Amino acid sequence: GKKNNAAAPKYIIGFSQCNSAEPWREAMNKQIESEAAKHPEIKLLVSDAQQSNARQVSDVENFIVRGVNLLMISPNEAKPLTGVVEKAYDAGIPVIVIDRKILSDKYTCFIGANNELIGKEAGEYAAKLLHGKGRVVEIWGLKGSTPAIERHDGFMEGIKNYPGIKIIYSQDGAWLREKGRSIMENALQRFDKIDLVFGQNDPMAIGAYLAAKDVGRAKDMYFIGIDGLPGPGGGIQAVIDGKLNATFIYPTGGKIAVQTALKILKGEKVPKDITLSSVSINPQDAKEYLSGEK
Amino acid sequence: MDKTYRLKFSEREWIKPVFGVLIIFVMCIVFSPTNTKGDLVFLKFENLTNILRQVSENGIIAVGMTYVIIAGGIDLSVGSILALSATITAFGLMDWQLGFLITMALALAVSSIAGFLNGAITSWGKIQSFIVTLAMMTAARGFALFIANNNSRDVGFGPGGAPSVFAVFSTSYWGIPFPVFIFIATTLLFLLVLKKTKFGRYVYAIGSNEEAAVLAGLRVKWIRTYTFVLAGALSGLAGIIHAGQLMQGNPNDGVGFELDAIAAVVIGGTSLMGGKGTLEGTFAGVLIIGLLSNILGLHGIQKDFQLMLKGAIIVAAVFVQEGGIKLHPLRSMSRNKGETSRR
Amino acid sequence: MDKTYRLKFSEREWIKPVFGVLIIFVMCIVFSPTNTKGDLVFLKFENLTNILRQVSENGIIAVGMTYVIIAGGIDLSVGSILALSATITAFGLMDWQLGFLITMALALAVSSIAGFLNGAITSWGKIQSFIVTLAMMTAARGFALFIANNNSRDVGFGPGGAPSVFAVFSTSYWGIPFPVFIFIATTLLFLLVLKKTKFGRYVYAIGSNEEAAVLAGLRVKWIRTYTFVLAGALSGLAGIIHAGQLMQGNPNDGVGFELDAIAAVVIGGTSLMGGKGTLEGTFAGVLIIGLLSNILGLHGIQKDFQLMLKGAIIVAAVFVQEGGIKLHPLRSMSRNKGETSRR
Amino acid sequence: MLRTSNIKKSFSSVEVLHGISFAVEKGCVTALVGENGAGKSTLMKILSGVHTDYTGEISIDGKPVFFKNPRHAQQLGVSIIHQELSCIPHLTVAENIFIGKEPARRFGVVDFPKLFADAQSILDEFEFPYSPNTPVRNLSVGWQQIVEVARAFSADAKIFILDEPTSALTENEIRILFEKIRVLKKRGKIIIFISHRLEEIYEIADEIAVLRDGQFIGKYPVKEISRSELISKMVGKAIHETKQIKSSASSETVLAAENLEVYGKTGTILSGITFDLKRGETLGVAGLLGSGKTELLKFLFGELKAQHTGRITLEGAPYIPKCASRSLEGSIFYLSKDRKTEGIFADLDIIKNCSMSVLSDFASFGFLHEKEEAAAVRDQVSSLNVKLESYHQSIRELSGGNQQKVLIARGLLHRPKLLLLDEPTRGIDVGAKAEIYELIEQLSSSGISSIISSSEIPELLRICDRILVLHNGMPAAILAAGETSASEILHYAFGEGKAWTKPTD
Ligand SMILES: Nc1ncnc2c1ncn2[C@@H]1O[C@H](COP(=O)(O)OP(=O)(O)OP(=O)(O)O)[C@@H](O)[C@H]1O
Ligand SMILES: Nc1ncnc2c1ncn2[C@@H]1O[C@H](COP(=O)(O)OP(=O)(O)OP(=O)(O)O)[C@@H](O)[C@H]1O
Ligand SMILES: [Mg+2]
Ligand SMILES: [Mg+2]
Repeated sequence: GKKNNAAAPKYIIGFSQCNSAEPWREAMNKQIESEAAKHPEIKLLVSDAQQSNARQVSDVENFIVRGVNLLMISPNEAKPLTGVVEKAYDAGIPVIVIDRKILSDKYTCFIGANNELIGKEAGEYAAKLLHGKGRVVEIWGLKGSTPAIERHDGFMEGIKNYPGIKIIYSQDGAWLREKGRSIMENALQRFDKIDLVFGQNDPMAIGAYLAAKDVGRAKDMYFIGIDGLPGPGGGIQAVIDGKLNATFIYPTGGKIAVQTALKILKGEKVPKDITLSSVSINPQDAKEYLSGEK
Repeated sequence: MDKTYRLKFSEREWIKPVFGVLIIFVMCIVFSPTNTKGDLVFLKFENLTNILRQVSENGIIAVGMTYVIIAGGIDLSVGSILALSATITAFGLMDWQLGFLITMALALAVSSIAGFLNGAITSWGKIQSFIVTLAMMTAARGFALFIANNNSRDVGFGPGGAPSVFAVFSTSYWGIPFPVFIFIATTLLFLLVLKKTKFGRYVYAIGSNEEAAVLAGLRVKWIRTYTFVLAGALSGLAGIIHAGQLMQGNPNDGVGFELDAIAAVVIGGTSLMGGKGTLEGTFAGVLIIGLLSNILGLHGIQKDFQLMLKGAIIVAAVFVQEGGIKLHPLRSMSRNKGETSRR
Repeated sequence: MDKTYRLKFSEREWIKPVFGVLIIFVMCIVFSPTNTKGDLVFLKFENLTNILRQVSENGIIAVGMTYVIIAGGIDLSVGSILALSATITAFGLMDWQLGFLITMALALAVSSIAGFLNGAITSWGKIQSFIVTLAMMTAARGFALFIANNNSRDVGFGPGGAPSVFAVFSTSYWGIPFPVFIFIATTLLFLLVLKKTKFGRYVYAIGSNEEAAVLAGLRVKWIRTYTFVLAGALSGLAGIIHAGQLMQGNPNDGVGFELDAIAAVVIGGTSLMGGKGTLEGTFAGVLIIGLLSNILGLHGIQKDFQLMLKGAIIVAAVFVQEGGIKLHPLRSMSRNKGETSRR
Repeated sequence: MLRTSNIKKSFSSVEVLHGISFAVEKGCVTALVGENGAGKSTLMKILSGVHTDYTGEISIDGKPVFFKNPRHAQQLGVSIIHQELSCIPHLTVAENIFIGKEPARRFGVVDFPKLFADAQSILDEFEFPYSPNTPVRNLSVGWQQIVEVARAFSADAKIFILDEPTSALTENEIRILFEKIRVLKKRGKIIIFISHRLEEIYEIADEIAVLRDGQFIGKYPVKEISRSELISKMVGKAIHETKQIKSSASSETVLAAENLEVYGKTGTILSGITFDLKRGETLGVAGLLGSGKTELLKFLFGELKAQHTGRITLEGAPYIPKCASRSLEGSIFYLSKDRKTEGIFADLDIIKNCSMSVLSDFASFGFLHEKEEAAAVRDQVSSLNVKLESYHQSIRELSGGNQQKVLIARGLLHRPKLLLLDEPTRGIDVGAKAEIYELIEQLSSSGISSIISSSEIPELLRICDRILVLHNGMPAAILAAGETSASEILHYAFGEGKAWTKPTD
């Protein structure tokens, strides 16, 4: 919903989101929108590139022509968006890049967490749960996308020292709960013994849990996800409900982004890189975390 | 005069797709991986019911799609309507606390209205259904996002949550998930309607020759509209099941479902030109797609090979049905008799 | 030959879509946001060239799609072929170091072969093009992923990188991006081919009445195949441009492009039944889609409203062209003359 | 010389040609006659490369040939007009005429000025009223037929096969067509002409070949075989061609139109139409191509969707034609002359085609009683002597004439009060025609009125009580069938007489 304040906004901020169809990104949008709503002096324009580099280039072009005072962008992929972000920056528009970097230093501020690090934490946590030995199913995000590759690499890094941990099955779940579920169904048929499921995001991990629960095998294995979104459908709640054994908060940075934007617009100096740290959520501390969040 | 008709066998259009299913089924057995005990994983009862469950949504949507396509139209909006219905289901149960029956009724009603709009604009607005349903595909998703405030809604039980009867969609009876029963029942019911009722007959007629149907006194516009209403309603039903299986109403779900459903219909031998086709065939088409995904999934084949294989197998399956093995002696000449099949 | 005939039939089919573009264009001006200086943002030269650049890939693909659809087929594989071509372009320039010309030739050749397979299997395998190209849509993407080893490949210049001439695709001349020139040139060339050459007329013939075309001695199978080759080649060309604009070959790109292209063709007044349509119309259809996205994007409207609006506007645009304003006096008569338009 | 020897052809194991051997000479018009379903079209399709799965041999001038496909047959000098219209609707008249042999410049660019000029000169001979630039889909069936004739005649061929080219034409065009045939004959071409109108055959043919049930019966010089002999050769038994059928018109008016004007999008289609139709009466509509016969019938059925003025009454009450389903509810049935695009459901079987308009009679709660349905259809269809393999066979497998009979059966099943029949005997053989005439006689004696449009004037004279002659959408005369003649009707049809004065010829 948009509320128009009586005072005309002074600044237009264009936010180019690469894909709003994922809960994590939608959470980012929500954070940005609710933070922006607190500041009547800004008018926020949001565009959704629906996972297409080309469309996101167009979105940014539109913002440039529109004459936004600041551009926030969460790029779909680094290279394809580099050119148009540079173009905006060269046109004198301050740019905040969120979550995924571009291949150039022509931006004002980068805010993001490190996927590889989170993957590694997840891997280490898995090793701990499994006591260094076990059979793992990995459900990938969209094959070929950077976060999927980074989370996978991190996870492998985390279990590197435990040769007893084997990935016995991995499939592309395209970040979708529905895919997570059907992939897990196949895995359950194929393997009588599965010790842990690593979903590269929470929805896929929850999907896998639902599949295992339906055949009464959910108790036989651990489920780990990533994202740790708050709210009733998020990963934290899933940990509390016992669906997931752990999730790792991958912060969206939406709130900080808007705050940083305001600073930039007011002419204050901001750091070039803001790295957000991840928090691991397990059943012990999930409840506290959720109430602390509120 | 009506001597035992020599062509009878070959007139059973659905034999070919069923034959296709059998071939794929046998191939699946041959290529099945074995589990640690040495059993064929593919043939396990659980795996077979899994397949049925996995295809049940597509199967239900494909039933409506078959009607639309036989009547000479196409419906691209089914995936969005599914998402809309799933979203309404989740919100109806959780936020609006409407209870089980009213929520279901609401989801079905909204889906049917979307279908009705598809049909009415196509019929009376004289716009190709491809465009109308493409617009609906966009608009229905927008509406779902609007309802959900761009979020997805999880369904939970317990106080303040959904009534426990909603768990039926993720329950199995005699080892068979409930959605499978709905899928089979829907297929059977509408198979009867298509074959045995006036309405079914009219659907074929308007797809075969719209002009002649008008002159024969059929209310072509209404009949076409009903097919879209049916497709909308069944997508809505699939949406309820979707929400029930994933315990979530997600306005972003169901992307690309229209292609799966159309593929099932076409693999099942229905021509996109309209006028002919069967629901038995569609059922077979749904199974072919399901079996294929299952066997490739069981092997955990990498995505690139999986996609290449899938493409090749689909063409091969249709080719075996259509050309390679000539079960249908009339095929080759039927071309000369005014049947310009859409290529 | 200045004879006065008893009846004159005006047949400027393309007037309607062009009329549609104009309406949308005027609406865009009316609803254009203004920038701080008070100028209409929509009308800025930069914005207009942006629009053309943004639609150029879809526009080029839609040219090939128009041929395929007029000939009575459909091509769902264009998006995947674009991805394949873009991937080959990136790898050819970077990893395989083939140089500019050979890389381009390779990308176009592979795309054309994919198109040829589409056409040949459709024609000689006697399988509906929907299925064949659906399979190709799957397989070509699998092949692209295979080449790219499930990754995307960035293109860079400098030593060990791509030849600098490749930068042409992201360069503007007289303020107009190079891809726009390719788009316009392609449209004009194939517009002439469609209108003026035997091949073009045969494309109409086989889509209009395949059976009659066979009886008239046309090589229907080959003509159909050529349309698919053209669609493949042009998707390949769009893929090269895609890689050139984004400086990346990404095997996951181009998803859903087939719907955009088909939508442009159909909004442009071409019937999915085949036999009629124009490239002027398709050009208009491409612009309508582009203008719509642009104006909605300029306003930064929320996604849910944006989708709902878009759906409504598409239907409205087509409706104005087709039904509301009757520019075509013969419309209703033609219904009686053997033209059963697909709904 | 074109010779076939022992040609056999089966459709899915049903043999329809049982060894046809015959020869046709150059410079001679050979008419091929036979009942519906005798195998005429099938044989011609073999001779033009459409069917290739036959046994036997074809030779031209003693050299054996095998036509691989229609294209190949064309290259070997065969030009054919198929029985079913096979124009390409979305191309222009000129493009249709020259399809596959367009004059072209470099890069395959068509020389349109030449194309149109060439087309125009051919069309002029047929007094074709439209521009060669008109898309064929906008033409009435008759003019489409002319386009096909023009296409066939524009080919530089040795063999011309004309499969019922005249079924949609009127006297005027047939006269022109015959002139062209005579020219070809003089040039020594081989011409095979198929028609169910015996008058025509006696006018143009030199020799008559008879086919019966897929057997070749014989070839006879036209002068040596009388009409009744010919018929009994075709049918296998003697048939009495009914003379003037007996009138059952009562004095009660069923349908009346007064000064009816119908406006199309480009102008007036019909004007000044005034007539009345009595119960049991059969009113004929005659006129040249484009005179508005089809339009009148379609308008009365409610499917022309055009503005009109004037007064129409149906059974005394004012009547405004709305749409097909309303008209059918009011027991008005219309049979289109365009069988393929407005008649049959090609994908459906005979039963379904037949019962489409009356399904409610066989349904309870929407569910069909297929047995009752089949029985009713069988009753009706068998009374029309349709040649079929099975009632569950797709209608597209029937010969053209038999398809027509199935459509007539559809109308009869509906138990209409008023029949609007546009060329009801188009493509129907002599025997069946006689049956249909009898049928119409029966119907009118049971109080059913009909309006029948036909391009065959002798037919109208035989079956109608009165004949309305149209010229350019205006009534030129209403004549009592018993008191007029073909030449009088033609006189009016050409627009030579001004309205109601009795002609002097
Ligand atoms: N494609 C087909 N499939 C099955 N049977 C066919 C097919 N085409 C023709 N026949 C059958 O072959 C026989 C001969 O048909 P054909 O069309 O040659 O008759 P015809 O002499 O031209 O009749 P008409 O005077 O009605 O045109 C008929 O019994 C018909 O049913
Ligand atoms: N497509 C059309 N668009 C506009 N007017 C038409 C069209 N077709 C026919 N007409 C008008 O209707 C009049 C009569 O039509 P039509 O040619 O069908 O008459 P007809 O006597 O039934 O001829 P036919 O024997 O060819 O069927 C024509 O003179 C023409 O003015
Ligand atoms: Mg025939
Ligand atoms: Mg007519």
